[in-house]
Amino acid sequence: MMSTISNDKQFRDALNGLNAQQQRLVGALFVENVLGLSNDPRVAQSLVVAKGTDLAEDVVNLARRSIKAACLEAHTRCGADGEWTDQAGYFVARAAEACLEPEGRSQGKGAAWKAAMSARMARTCLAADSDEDAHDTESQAQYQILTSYLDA
Amino acid sequence: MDANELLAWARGSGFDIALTIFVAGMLLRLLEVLALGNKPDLSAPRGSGPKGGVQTLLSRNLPRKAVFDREPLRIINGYVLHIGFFIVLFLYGPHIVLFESFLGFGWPGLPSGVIDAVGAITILSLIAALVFRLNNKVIRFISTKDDYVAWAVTLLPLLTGYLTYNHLVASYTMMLALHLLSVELLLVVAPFTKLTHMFSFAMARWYQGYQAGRRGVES
Amino acid sequence: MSAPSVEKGIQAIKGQIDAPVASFFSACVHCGLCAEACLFYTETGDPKYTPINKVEPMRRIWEREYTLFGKAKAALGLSKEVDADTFAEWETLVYDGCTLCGRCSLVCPVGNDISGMIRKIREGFAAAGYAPEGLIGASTRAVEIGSPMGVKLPAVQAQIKHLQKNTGLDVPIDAKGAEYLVLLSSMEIMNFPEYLEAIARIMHQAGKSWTIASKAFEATNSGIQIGVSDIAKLLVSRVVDAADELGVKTVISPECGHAFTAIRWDGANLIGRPYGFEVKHILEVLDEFVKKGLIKTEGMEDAKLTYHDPCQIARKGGVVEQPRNLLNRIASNFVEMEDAGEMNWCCGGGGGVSANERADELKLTAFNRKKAQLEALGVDTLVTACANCRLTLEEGLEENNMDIPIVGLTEMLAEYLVEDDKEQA
Amino acid sequence: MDDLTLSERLRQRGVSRRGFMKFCAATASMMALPPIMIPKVAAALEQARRPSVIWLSFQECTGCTESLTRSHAPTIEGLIFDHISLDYHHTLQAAAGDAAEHARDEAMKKNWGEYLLVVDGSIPLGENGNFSTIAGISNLEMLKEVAEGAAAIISVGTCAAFGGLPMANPNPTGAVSVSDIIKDKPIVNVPGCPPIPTVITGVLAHFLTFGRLPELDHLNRPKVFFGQNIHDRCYRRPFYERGQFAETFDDEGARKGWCLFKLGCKGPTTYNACATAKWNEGTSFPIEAGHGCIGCSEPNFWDAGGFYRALSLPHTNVGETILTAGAAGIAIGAAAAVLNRKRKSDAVDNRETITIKDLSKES
Repeated sequence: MMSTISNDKQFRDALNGLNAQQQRLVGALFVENVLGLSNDPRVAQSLVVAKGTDLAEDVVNLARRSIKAACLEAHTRCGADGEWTDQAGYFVARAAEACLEPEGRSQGKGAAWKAAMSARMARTCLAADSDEDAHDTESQAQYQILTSYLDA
Repeated sequence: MDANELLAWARGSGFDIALTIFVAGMLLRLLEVLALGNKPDLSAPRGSGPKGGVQTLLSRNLPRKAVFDREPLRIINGYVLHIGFFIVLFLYGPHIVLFESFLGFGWPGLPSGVIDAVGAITILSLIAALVFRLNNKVIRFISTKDDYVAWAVTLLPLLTGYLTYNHLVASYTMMLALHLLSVELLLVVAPFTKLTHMFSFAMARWYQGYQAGRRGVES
Repeated sequence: MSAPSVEKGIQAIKGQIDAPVASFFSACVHCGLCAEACLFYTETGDPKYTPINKVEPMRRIWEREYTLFGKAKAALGLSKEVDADTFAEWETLVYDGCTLCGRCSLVCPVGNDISGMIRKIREGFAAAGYAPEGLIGASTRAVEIGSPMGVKLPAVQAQIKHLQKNTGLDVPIDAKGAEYLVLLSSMEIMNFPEYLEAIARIMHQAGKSWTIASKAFEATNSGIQIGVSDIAKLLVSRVVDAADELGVKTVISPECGHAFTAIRWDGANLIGRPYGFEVKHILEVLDEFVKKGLIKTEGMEDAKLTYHDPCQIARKGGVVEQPRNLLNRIASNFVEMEDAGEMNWCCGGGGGVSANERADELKLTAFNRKKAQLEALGVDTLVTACANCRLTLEEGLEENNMDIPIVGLTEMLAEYLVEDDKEQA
Repeated sequence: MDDLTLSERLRQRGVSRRGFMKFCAATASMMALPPIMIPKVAAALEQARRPSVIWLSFQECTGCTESLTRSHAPTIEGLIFDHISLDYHHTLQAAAGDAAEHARDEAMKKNWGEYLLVVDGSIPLGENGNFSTIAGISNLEMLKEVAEGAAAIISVGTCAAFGGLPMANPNPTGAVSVSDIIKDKPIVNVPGCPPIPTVITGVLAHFLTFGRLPELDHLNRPKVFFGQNIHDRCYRRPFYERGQFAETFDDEGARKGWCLFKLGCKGPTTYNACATAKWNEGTSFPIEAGHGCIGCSEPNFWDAGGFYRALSLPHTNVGETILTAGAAGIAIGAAAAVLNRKRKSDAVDNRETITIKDLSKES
């Protein structure tokens, strides 16, 4: 039984301990936690693939391309009037994209950690217009998700 | 007006009028440009403006690879055209005598035969330039009457000069008269066409080079 | 304040014509080489995108107003006027078809700064009411809200809180006497928040004091892109006032192209006096820190990658060596694309083009130039240093289904910083 | 008037048949006639009757006569000159005063329509011709009178042919050339200051041989002698080709016989036979003697710029022109500059500040 995770260092070390498949799965869980912030169906579809096991390469690639497109479309154009609620959707899509990222391209960070960060960023977007402290709640929620996953 | 009278006029008042219009015209254009002023750049400098000016004055004499690869022939032809023109103008004995008469000093020239050959090449190069201008959709699109006038008045002196030197078409006297008249036409037209670039190119390069030098930017 | 009019437009252009512009028009020999350097011509093949043709209206005004010969021709009705049709016809050339990338100015054999002239002619087009919708919106939001994308301070504060949670590092706001004032572009705040996090970690390791100004966190300057010096002056004054108020030594321009031009080169001229502080691009600062050993990196990215030179930073900003120095420290397989450095090709989205929806299709066509460069190289990752380039490149790659991730250089460098023990919150 | 033929007279003077044939060959070759023509020339010359020649000298310096009479060295050309019946020549004839004029009237009446009129010197029109008179008759009147009965007129020397020195700027006497006055007679211009003697006798020989004037160019000069410019036939042409020019009259180049273009040689624009026929029986010609050709056989050669100014130099002082033009340019330029500065400052000053409200057309 891992000790409960109470800070990011432990959170990060725990995540680094997971293999690629597990990273993808935990990342998907993180995304699900903030899925409500995005209204793009492609995000949910990509999670199915992320959580799926030993899937055909082209299925993964297809999902990866579709979530990448979703992510791009959710961007706020340069100079366009940014809506933070839409932007939250962008970060959710980005979190989902992180889950499906090919192994070789981690640039020093695990897929799950990147998904977690984007998910938290999605939550923060809501705080942009109001000042309620959404950020902390998300981190705690993520610690819980990881702990319950490790316990299972 | 027989050849001798024509030549006498061309060497006399014709030359005078043309030279006056040329010098006065170019100075007018220069002052009209300078009058519009150039606000000093207040941004923090990284390098020296004048150094940049000089560097750009030289750097633009050579094309950049990226553009040269796309239009090698046209660019090379540009060099043949200009270098040929300068050789014929500045390295031919009789022309040197003319410069010597008002500069006070002269310089050695090339054998007339060589000048003749270079003149021929320059004429062909100028004609090639026209062919390029007509066939390249970009240049045809941006070309104006002024370009074709400038081309013609630049070709005529070379053509008449070549014919005079080789004693072709008419008597030497008549050809020399026509040669001088064509030079005078060039001088008269120059300040009012793109031929002002014979001086303004230096100003343009200096202005851009100065800013680039001051900003420590490639130019 | 009166409604825009053709007359106001012409007046504005007349005011913009100075000795350099006059010398440029006196020097142009219509050789067409500027077109060979302009990706809008090379990718569309349409001669109307020839750079010198884009400033034809200004040439007409210069000739008719400022040369005796031109006035005579005008009196005889031998020269074309500039009227509403001219503005309408040239609007898409001056805005949609030009990113102010400056490549034409660099190849002009007689040395004409054509992109500089396009920046000037936009003053007339904006005054005449022919600026694109997107840019008008962006400028309005920039003036009224403080950022062309409507980002307000609370959003930045929320991001800072997020960052503090992740890294445990503090992001000081309005800290008087800090050595560096860090600016952000809206694109970074909204789409690429990792930039701020990277800055925080870098500054922390370098042990440098820095701050963000609550009244001037926005680096971008829509006034430069739309071509209205009055608006550009208003926007840049915010940064200058904040920097003076906080007494910072250096203002850091972020990973954004035109923002660097606005604050580094145009700012002093817009407000009419030299700054009391230095301005550096983030890459210049990083290069300094690395050279002085203030920050150390470990480990290398082994993916085959190349670097896209944002025009305003490399060609117009002179920041060419620094990114190479940085990349050589953290990437083992860094290859240069053809024409890299100051002659690199534009991404197609700069100078306000990406904010102008009407230009989207043209922008994607222009992207083919960059696509060709990348295809010839076959890299796994593309690094750049401008948020707008990054987004424009992403859209371009997506359109051509080329799967190359793009990352900002500052963000990438931060990932390879030596891991000092981060104290957790 | 004895009616001996030319050959009979020559035999009287002890000229052998062979000597005569050598002369005919020389004449034929000089007129660029093919060798087979030599016997024809000889036959014609033998039969040639003594044509009556009236020589009128107007505003002239007798240089032409000096050149023609070769008083310093009588030659076969001189003999032929004796052969013609020179019925009237101020300098050469013994008679003077009324007797001289009477001799002229006699000759005219006797050979009306047949005689050859040779003129040297230009004809003044100023003071209705009275700048130069002979026996009270103005040159103008005399020319018209004598020309009327002439078979043909030969203007000898640039003065008669083109007006020469007297007509040079400012032309105080209002001098003109023969062809400026006589329009209805065949005229041959034999320009030169003076012309080459063999060119004159060549023209005479042609007239005697063929009874008509030689083929002429656009200035009525015999093409055979004036068809090519000196430059084309100049023996120094290779130096010109190599760009080797003498800079001063005694510099190394001059001593090496380099091209004299820079010293004002007008060879290229001067059409004459000096470079081939040469002077003093083919001894030399001005360029060979180290002096540039001064273009003496061309119209207005006196006013064609200094003899020592190279052909490529304008007559005007280029330096001065540039300075004066420069001053004018600066003056006009300054005015235009003030105008430009004002127009620009107006445009800048009257420009309203643009705010975000002034950007879209609808607002």
